[in-house]
Amino acid sequence: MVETVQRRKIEILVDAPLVRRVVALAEAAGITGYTLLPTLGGAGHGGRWSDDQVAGADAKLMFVTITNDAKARALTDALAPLLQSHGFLLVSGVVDVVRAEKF
Amino acid sequence: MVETVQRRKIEILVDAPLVRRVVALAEAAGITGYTLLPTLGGAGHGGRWSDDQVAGADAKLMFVTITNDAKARALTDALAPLLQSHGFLLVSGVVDVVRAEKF
Amino acid sequence: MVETVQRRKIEILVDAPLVRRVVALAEAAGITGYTLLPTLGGAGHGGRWSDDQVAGADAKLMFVTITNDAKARALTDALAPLLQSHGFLLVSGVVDVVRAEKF
Amino acid sequence: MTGGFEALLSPMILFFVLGAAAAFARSDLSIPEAMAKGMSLYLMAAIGLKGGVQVAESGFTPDMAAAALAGLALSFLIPLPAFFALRRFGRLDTVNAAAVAAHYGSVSVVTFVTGAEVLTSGGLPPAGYMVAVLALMETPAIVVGLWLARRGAAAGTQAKGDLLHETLLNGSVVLLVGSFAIGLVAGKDGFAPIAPVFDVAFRGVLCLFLLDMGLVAARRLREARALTARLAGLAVLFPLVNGTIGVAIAALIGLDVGTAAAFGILAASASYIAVPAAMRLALPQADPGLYLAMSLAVTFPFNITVGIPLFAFLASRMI
Amino acid sequence: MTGGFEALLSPMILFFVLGAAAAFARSDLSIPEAMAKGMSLYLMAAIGLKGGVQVAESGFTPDMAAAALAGLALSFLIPLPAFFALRRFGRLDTVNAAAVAAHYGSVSVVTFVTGAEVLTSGGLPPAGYMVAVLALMETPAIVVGLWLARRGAAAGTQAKGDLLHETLLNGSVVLLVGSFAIGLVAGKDGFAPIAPVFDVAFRGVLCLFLLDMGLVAARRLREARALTARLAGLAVLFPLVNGTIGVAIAALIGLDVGTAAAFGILAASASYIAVPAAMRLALPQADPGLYLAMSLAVTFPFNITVGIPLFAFLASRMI
Amino acid sequence: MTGGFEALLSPMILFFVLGAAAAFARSDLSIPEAMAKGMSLYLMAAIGLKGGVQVAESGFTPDMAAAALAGLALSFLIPLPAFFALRRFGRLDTVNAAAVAAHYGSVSVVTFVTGAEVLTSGGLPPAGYMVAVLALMETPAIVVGLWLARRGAAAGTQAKGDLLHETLLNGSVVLLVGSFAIGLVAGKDGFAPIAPVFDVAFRGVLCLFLLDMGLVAARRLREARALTARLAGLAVLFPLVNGTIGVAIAALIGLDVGTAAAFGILAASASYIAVPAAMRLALPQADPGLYLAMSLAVTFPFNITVGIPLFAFLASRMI
Ligand SMILES: Nc1ncnc2c1ncn2[C@@H]1O[C@H](COP(=O)(O)O)[C@@H](O)[C@H]1O
Ligand SMILES: Nc1ncnc2c1ncn2[C@@H]1O[C@H](COP(=O)(O)O)[C@@H](O)[C@H]1O
Ligand SMILES: Nc1ncnc2c1ncn2[C@@H]1O[C@H](COP(=O)(O)O)[C@@H](O)[C@H]1O
Ligand code: NA
Ligand code: NA
Ligand code: NA
Repeated sequence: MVETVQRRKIEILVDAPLVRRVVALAEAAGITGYTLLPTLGGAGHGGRWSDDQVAGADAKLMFVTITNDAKARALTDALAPLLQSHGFLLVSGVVDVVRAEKF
Repeated sequence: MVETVQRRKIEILVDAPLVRRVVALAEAAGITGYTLLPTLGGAGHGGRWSDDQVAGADAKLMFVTITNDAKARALTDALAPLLQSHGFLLVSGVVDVVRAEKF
Repeated sequence: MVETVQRRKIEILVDAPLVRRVVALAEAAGITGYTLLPTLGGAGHGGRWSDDQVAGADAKLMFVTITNDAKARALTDALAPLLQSHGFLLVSGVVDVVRAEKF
Repeated sequence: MTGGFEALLSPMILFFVLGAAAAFARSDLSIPEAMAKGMSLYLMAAIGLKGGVQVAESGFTPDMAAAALAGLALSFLIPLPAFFALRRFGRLDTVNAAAVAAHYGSVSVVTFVTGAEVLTSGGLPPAGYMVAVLALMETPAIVVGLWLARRGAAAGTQAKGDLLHETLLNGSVVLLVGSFAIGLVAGKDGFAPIAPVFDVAFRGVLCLFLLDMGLVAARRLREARALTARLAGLAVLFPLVNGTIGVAIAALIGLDVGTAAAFGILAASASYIAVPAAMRLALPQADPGLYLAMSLAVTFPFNITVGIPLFAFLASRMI
Repeated sequence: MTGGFEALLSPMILFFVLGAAAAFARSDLSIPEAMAKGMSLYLMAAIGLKGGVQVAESGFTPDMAAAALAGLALSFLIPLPAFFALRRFGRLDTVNAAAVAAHYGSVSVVTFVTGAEVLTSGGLPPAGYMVAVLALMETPAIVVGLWLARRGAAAGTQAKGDLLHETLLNGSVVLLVGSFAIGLVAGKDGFAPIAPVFDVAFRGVLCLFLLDMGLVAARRLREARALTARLAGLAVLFPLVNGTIGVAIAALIGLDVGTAAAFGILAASASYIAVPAAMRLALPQADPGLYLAMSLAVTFPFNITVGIPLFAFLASRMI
Repeated sequence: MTGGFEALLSPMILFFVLGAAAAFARSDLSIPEAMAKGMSLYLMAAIGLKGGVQVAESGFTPDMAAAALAGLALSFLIPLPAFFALRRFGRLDTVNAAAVAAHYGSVSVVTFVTGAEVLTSGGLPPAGYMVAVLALMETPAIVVGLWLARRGAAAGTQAKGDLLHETLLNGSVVLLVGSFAIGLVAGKDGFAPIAPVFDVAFRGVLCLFLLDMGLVAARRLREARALTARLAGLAVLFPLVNGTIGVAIAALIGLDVGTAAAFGILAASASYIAVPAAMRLALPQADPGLYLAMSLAVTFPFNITVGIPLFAFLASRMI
């Protein structure tokens, strides 16, 4: 039976033009592994949106990273002030991973 | 250190033509924020499927919402009777969020 | 109020050509239900990648399954030796589901 | 027009066969879904435009009214015997039988388009107004199918307005009808500058689309758990019977050979876009694996390879 | 050239209307995003190439320099009065007013392309160098917009290099300028073998793209919560005023009718690709729902349907 | 044919350069993946069809058999010296050296296609059967590469059937061979109605595809951590040596200048579709970042810009 350890999974919904900035903040927090997922649309206080690929500012991506508590905290603290103004959505939760040293 | 609170993340796998109905049920439960993710395919009791974009009834989307326990419960209760007949898949879990008032 | 039970959600990031193999291992572990999600890119020890659809070996998919603890363990054990060599990423967590018998 | 069967060796049909063969051999060949959807939209816009331009040239004729009425009647009526055959011989429950029956009353755009190309290259182009007939035949069967389903059991609480809306304003219907109207307004002169895309390129794009249809149909057939031998038999019988009736009616109302063959092809074809989308909404309990297997994985390939030349032949004999 | 308004019945414009109508009727018609993006890239490459080839033929002329200077000046200056109108009459805060103002100083490629097609089919083709003017006008307004925003308040910590980079190397700018350069190098002979794709097919693809733009603009209008009546009014007033000024300036510097009309269309148009992307990066507090609603959901449709024939008419009167 | 180097100023090559420049400058220009995949499928279908039609015209010739045998032999043999060079000079471990070696024994469809266009516009069209030779050369190198990898170490448990299947029925191989067969059956007359899409539009689409390839290759080069100077050197040396040998063999077996140049281009080219997919499955321990960096980010651009004119020149000297 393989051993598992607990890590944090952070998911951030971010506008496509701002992804580079989130990646930079993650790297500053010591996070080097992440995966980007596509999205189709959604709704929130800013109304509905759907990715039409025509307008230059309307696609959103999901930035996902698995990391340890300390780095997760560092990234969350770095992003918190931007959440409101940049329209980011940040969610985190506990997950089990196999290769502890990787995260 | 930013404060986080616990909320519920609900994920619902739903046929594209039925998304409007799920959104309506979510709004009836008081949920106004959600994000839609694309899927590629899968398998279940109904056999395998993959989104070929040719047939009019075979694409599925992932409806994701972060909300509080009460609204999560309301949406789950509203959807439960439809899960079997409509082939929905509903999963929920605990997550940590930053801006508590938003959800 | 509908009753919910706890199950495990396993997410595996896997190279497109190897998806068949993961599906086969999942079936061997008794898992018949799963969903595949697309990804756009990411970064890890192997450097950055993004799905350009031109090279034959660079697209990754997210394989997601909800299952019970025993099957989750069986799949994790079967995959553990491949994680490093095949560049898979495996994450699991606890979720609540409605129709217990389905998973 | 025995030549109909020669069409089996045209690149269009051969690409369909290539796709099907690749899928059966479990090749990983696949067309990106966005490209498939894009080609499907293109084909609908192109056929709508071309039909509209032709009607703008020929004007409205009595033929056209007769064909439209006959088409409407067939779309309303075909689901009834189909329903009973599916219940009795096919052993389906009420809801599934009704859902499948609706598919056969409605029509398949790509089957029509392929048939029209085959007929045209055989020197028997169908009349332009058949695009309008096609559009008219898309939805009545849905109404009948739902009525059949509701008779059996209280079919849950549907938002009726929602459904009517979804059906009449289904993307494929809107694009087809809208393009037809644009073709009518633009006429031959307005169409000329866009003809390189919508006319000259048409057959080449159709080849690539049929390659995808071959892949999709064969993959679906391989995965079709719900498809019994009886149901597969019905999925061949329905186009044979409906298509023959279609050609006969067309002959009766005096259509020319090419147009009559196209009418038969419409009657024989089964929907896999508008009707499944409507059924998923209105009869979510019905199994999409079942109705798509029948219409897309059996009837569509049958019509492309056997049905089209057969109805062309029948039409040339009856008229 | 009263004929400008006849263009309203050309398939291009009718497809735009079809898309808008479908979206207003809440049809589920939609173009896959990858296809929309692909068509948008194709249109930019094609117009860049064609402009470059034409300049390779005609050589550099004094007209060209005059038009370029005038275009640059307009892109720098238009945001200033627009900003004050948005603050006073539109009641926007500094940041949002600055963001919106930048959009109107910049330009819309598809508006220009549609205008050029309408003018060409009316016998008044604009000069090839207008593509270079278009490229020049894309970015200056962004600089002015940011300066306006910063005056008001410390606008946070922007990575300046990042922004300059994003703006000057925005994909659409690079593709347009790059294709223009390739057209210049290739000339008429080098262009001939690729003309079937980039020239002959151009108008047909534009039809499908305008169908999508109709859908996108109308959907956005329906969802636009932030759009007040005052702002909608400004989104119509801006193109009217800017376009008229543009035509007048073009007449003063001695451009021909078609080129002057195209110049007016550029001045009237508002960006919805390069500027929103830059604003999202540099002024993330500004509401994209607002600036996209104005430029894409109001000004774009206005220009496509009213602006283009209007500025063609004005140019034919003034010159 | 010194003119080969003039081809560097053709729009095809310039679009490739534009893409690479945009990526190096970190522009956000990008082609939607679905569009890139779609164009890649289109190019394979088109070249297969055209090759088949040409062979249907010319019939089977002894030349063809000779070229096929020579191509097969090269695909089997090239990996052996490449493997040793990668082990010794490149300092790779057995598994990675074997994986890379397989790429160089196999071929790149787009390199061939670009070369064939350059040769054709230089008045030296290669023979149609070279498409069949291309298809034959895709897979033997994979077998040799795996054999090399297994010699060194027990390479884990592979489902052998799985792999053979994946390799022989790789989507690109199936589409190429299938389209070639369709072209053979259809002949010139059957091809005529679809020629506007598969022939006339070919070069324009190739321009857009090479734009994407420029972006992809340059981005990959920028991210390529695993690429040492030695390996980059080998990625230039391999095409030089293999291409020269290819041209020489072609001269020996008596092929004409254009066909010999194309043969050299095939030998020089390295796979980036079929082989990486097979390697990911059969040798998952090998680093895809490494073999794709070499074949796609170094060898491909080298062949497109230097290799093609060079082998054309060599062929014109040797024959
Ligand atoms: N910590 C992480 N969180 C999320 N995704 C990751 C993480 N590490 C790796 N990945 C993903 O897994 C892929 C392979 O990882 P690696 O084997 O480290 O190169 C990366 O390209 C990412 O897409
Ligand atoms: N509660 C939520 N659950 C999931 N996604 C959300 C939620 N609230 C907002 N979003 C997403 O975040 C985007 C921006 O939210 P907002 O800033 O509220 O407009 C929305 O368009 C949604 O895609
Ligand atoms: N256990 C599971 N885990 C993840 N996805 C599932 C699971 N079961 C079903 N699904 C998804 O839900 C769809 C419908 O399931 P079913 O109704 O069982 O055919 C499947 O095609 C899968 O995409
Ligand atoms: Na029918
Ligand atoms: Na402007
Ligand atoms: Na080679």
